Amino acid sequence: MRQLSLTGAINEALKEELQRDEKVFCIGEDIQAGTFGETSGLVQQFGPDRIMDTPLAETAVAGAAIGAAMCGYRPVADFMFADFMWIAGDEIFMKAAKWHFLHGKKVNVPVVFLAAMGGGFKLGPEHSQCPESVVMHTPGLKLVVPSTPYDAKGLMKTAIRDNNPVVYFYHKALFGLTGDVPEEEYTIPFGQADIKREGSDVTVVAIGQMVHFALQAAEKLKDKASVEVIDPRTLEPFDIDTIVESVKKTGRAVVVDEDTLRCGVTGEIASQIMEQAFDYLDAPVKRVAAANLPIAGGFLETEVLPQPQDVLAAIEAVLE
Amino acid sequence: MRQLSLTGAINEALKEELQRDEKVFCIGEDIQAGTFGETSGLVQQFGPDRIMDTPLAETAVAGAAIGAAMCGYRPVADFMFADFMWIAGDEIFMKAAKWHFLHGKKVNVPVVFLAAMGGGFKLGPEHSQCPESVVMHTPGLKLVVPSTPYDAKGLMKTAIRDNNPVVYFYHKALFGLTGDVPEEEYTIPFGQADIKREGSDVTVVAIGQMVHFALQAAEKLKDKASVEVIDPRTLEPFDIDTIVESVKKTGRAVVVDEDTLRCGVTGEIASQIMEQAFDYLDAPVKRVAAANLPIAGGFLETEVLPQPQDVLAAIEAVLE
Amino acid sequence: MTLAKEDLILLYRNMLLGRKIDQLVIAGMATGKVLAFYHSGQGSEGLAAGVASFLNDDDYIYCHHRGHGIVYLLSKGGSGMEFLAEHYGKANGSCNGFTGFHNADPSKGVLGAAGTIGSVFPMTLGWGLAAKKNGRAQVAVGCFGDGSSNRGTLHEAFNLSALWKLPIVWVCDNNGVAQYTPIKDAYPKEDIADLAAGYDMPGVVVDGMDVLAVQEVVQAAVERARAGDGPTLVEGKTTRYRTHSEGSPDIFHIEARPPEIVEAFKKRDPIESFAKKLIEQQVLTEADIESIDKELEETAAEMDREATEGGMPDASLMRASLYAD
Amino acid sequence: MTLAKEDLILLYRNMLLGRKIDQLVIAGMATGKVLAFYHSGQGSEGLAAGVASFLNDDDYIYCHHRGHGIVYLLSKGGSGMEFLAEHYGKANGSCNGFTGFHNADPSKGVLGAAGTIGSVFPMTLGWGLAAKKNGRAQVAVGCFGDGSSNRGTLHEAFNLSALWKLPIVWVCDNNGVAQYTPIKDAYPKEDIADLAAGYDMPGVVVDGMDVLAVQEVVQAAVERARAGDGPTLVEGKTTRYRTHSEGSPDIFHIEARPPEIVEAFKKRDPIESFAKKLIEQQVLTEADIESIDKELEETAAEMDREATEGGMPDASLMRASLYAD
Ligand SMILES: Cc1ncc(C[n+]2csc(CCOP(=O)(O)OP(=O)(O)O)c2C)c(N)n1
Ligand SMILES: Cc1ncc(C[n+]2csc(CCOP(=O)(O)OP(=O)(O)O)c2C)c(N)n1
Ligand SMILES: [Mg+2]
Ligand SMILES: [Mg+2]
Repeated sequence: MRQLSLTGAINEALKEELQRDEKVFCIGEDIQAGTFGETSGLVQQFGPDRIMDTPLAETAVAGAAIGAAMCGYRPVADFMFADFMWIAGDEIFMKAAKWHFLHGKKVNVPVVFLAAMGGGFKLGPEHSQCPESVVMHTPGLKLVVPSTPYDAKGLMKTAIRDNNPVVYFYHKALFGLTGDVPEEEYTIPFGQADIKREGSDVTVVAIGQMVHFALQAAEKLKDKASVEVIDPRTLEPFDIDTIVESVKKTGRAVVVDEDTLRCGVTGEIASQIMEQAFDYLDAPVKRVAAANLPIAGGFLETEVLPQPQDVLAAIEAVLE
Repeated sequence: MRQLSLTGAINEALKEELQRDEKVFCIGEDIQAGTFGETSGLVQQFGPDRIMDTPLAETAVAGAAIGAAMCGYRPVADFMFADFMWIAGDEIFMKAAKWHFLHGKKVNVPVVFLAAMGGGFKLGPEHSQCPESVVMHTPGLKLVVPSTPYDAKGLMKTAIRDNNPVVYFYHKALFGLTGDVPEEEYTIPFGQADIKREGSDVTVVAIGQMVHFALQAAEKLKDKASVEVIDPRTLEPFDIDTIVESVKKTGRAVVVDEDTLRCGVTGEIASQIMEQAFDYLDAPVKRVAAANLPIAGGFLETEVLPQPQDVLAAIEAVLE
Repeated sequence: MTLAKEDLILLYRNMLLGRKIDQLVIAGMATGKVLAFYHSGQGSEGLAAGVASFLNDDDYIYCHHRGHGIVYLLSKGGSGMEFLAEHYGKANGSCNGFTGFHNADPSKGVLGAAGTIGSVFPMTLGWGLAAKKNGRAQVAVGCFGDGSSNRGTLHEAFNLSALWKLPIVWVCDNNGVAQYTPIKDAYPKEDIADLAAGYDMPGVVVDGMDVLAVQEVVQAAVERARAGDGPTLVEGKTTRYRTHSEGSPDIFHIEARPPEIVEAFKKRDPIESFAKKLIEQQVLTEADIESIDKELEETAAEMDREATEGGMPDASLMRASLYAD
Repeated sequence: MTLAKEDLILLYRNMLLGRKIDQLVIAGMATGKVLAFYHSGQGSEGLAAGVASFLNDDDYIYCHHRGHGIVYLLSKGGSGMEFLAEHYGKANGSCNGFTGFHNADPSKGVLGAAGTIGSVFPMTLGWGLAAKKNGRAQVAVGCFGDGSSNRGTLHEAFNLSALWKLPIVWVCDNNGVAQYTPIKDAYPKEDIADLAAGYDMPGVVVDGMDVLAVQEVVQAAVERARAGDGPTLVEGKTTRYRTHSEGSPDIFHIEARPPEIVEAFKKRDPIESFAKKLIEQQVLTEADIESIDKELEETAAEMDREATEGGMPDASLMRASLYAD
């Protein structure tokens, strides 16, 4: 089948939705060129009014997108680095997230906040975060984190068509990851986890780049144990049922995410597993996540962020 | 013993530290009068240079405090409502939290971010939040949440003397709560949970106002069951040992907090209990927290935030 | 546009009905009927009515929080009854009683407002961007206070609105105080309108107590915006008759706010002075003024009745309101 | 202050050593020796040296990210070796190799900088507040770019610094571009210095390629600040010789950045033009210039050697660096 990179898949989804619906536009800093290629080539086709380069002003970028969304547009606001969403904290977490509820369901905010997340490039604590937990914690925001080009494209199309604010994080280490992407139109519904590998001995719930670490570990362990790898794909809505079903079968679970451990998504998922499958658990749910430190740059980045061997070790530990 | 309100206890701690160390100053909007009384009366004694009223500019308030802290001062930045910390999101969560680490331990940031949190006044989703999880999730920030006037004073003095950024949330419903506060100087070390009520059948971990809901429930249940109520008092550093010890004794646990359930502190605490006391648990750890909704104002606030009967019901449920 | 008789009367009615509703909310605060807090708008009705009375239904407006936007809302064609019902927490409130003080009426271009001061800037920027994209000569009006003007969001939104020549009118209700802070301790200059020059944007100062003066200045700014010539900043000098919010002290920092300030402004009360002018100019007679007063008293009372009789808010609808379908 | 011969030479050396170190980092990017990214400062050495060469050790400075602050750092007395070692990720780096590009030397008033553009405003505000509280006539200098000036944090910090008459010098390195965005698409006016008037703050435009012109203007602003007369905004017009960051395209949006722009500036290269001037004014001879060049080439090479020989960063120290004791 036709192969695309993950960034290319996002780019194609944007292009198709821009074509399909004139209310869709992209806005952000230097997106006409596209810092990571995610928006490259679009301005040539759709012009600068729909692929809008902005000054360096995150509250204005967020506000322009949120406000326009209230008026019937479907903006995709590109924040470059996920870390920068903190700069528009009020706009994203208090305005976009709450506006619909706060105004008695009378005003919709169909905006997508697009940003690259994660480490691997040694860029230090302000260019390497995976702020997933903060988004999942905030009522009113949906959250997409794709792990493959196929998912990236299908989920982006769904995000743009959703009538609510959607945060879409894609991992820097996966920019160039290539995979099958059909030429034909398709979308992927939110709230449906994808079993990336079937197994019977242990359930590994992994997000974004961690899905690939989990699959590598599963492969390494294949003679010793049968590992099931589940990718939630969207953290809100969250498909706990598929996970619980799997845990009832395996009796063991590991949850892997790159965001900081404390009050991260791993604790939430582990708690939900305990609440819904306690009697099936042969061992406590194990969590693998980033250390409780800012993300060091340079050679020490790997000391802070979860590494493939950490995922492998965690799976082996719960299997004991 | 001498009685003080919780707000009065905070006020007295500020006054004593302002007296003790000339490097301490308070800064924020309308703090000379003190929106909640927390800083009232201080300017008369210490003057406007140490009790600084600012324009309505949260990034400047945070920046002025953080920057001055780097130069050897010990500012207490008053954000009025905890919700407003989002407006200085970058400054608090990326600057204050990471600066010391990011600069090779060469620069300290001894600042206290003071803010009132929580519901009960029907003020709606932008004046009622308990943003505890976001703070606890952020490496580099310490987090204090007192439940009594005694704790409020002792923890504030420790917070001001700490050489790191400390977020200090006090609950609106507890402003007027009175309790014993000795005249003599005392401080309360961070990271020491306080067993507010001893019990043997179930462990209830509760934070802020929820401590009082838990104590009420324990009293109601006293003929049926012996309920132990533990107040962590600081969420970072977090005293998991006291909690685990209790759970090993009781075999059952309920975690209660007013912040939103998903990716909240309850999931983190429940996960840590599972990880460290799995074999002692007779039932899954139960969580009580705010619904996954913005906090409604008006009559419906109680439908979103945890109520006393919710805490009671949860304890009864784990006891079954 | 020169104002016809009915236009002048409309301005008068919008101010007067707004004040009557403001008084109802204040009364409701005292009795506990109003559930949250209230920031009375008395003293700036002239600015609000002058700004919003002649906008089109499809023009967007971000109402300033004084009076929780009541005069702006009424002038834009919104419902006073729903405003009251929301404050009473009732199901027939403007936001289904979910909030206690917010307004929303998209059919009148009222897309809502936030509880955090300074959100007016990014939100209005987005509405102005949409207005420009729509190409139907709509305008977006962003109303805020002198204190709000200290928020950094102003700089980003002013810059982009000027850079992109968006059809926006920025309106500052400069009542000289932000909660307990006098403007002299919040901004080093006399006129907030001076900020406009930094963005190549016209900045105009107007007497906010004079509804006609405001209407004229805003009208020009609106026409400029509709013509595609970009944003304007209008600063209206007003005062705040009452305390910051009901029950809060009337102070500058810790001292009493000098009563002379308010007294001086009250002599030029926007409603009374305009009534005088209407009589002088023989637009209305004393008798007309009286009957309008009686009529609007009835209107407000009727709104209050209907709001009070509203049902309790629907918890299941509230739970279903997290997301749009 | 009129500059003595050694002062002039110091300015020259700070620019030249800075450029040599900049070139080392660029070379290190190519070989992978530099671990993160690099934003070359070539083209704005004149502004940086003119701003920072004659500040006192206890004056605070927030270095602009061009050249990751190298010329500011050297001019302030910081270590080029530690700068290089940090970029190589070594334990002897300025931040123990924890970050890959940050600087910190409190003994020289270098308290660090952030990876997010625009943090210069709130941080420098705080340093300026501390400087005023200290009462020792210190100044705080906040350096940023034209793109940074679009951040809302500017408004809040400019306003408070002017309102409180803080001893701050705000320095804008206007190189006409922010990543891929030309300033004409980021700000509607010619001079960013025009923003100052909105805060009753002096705003001065200076040729950023002329280190002496910069030094003079900044000196005056520093004296004003030390005297307690408040902040000044200095805008230096410069250019960016290289791409935004090494390896990124040299574009305005999607078109090539017109080469004429850089070429024109290069004719007035801050280092070469100053060398010429020093020779003309007989401060230095051709021979002096050559020997300084040789000497600094050696200095830079020695720094590179020491940085390269640095040990790997200490993971346990890193884990112990979350909190100060
Ligand atoms: C971001 C934020 N900071 C502080 C507050 C608390 N607050 C509400 S209104 C107000 C004063 C606003 O002053 P101004 O903008 O002049 O409007 P006014 O009330 O004087 O009409 C303050 C400080 C808030 N709601 N939001
Ligand atoms: C808040 C934030 N937004 C965006 C970026 C990405 N970024 C880094 S430098 C830069 C351009 C800055 O332009 P300017 O301030 O003019 O400085 P210059 O690089 O031109 O010297 C951008 C967009 C960032 N680091 N932080
Ligand atoms: Mg005001
Ligand atoms: Mg620039």
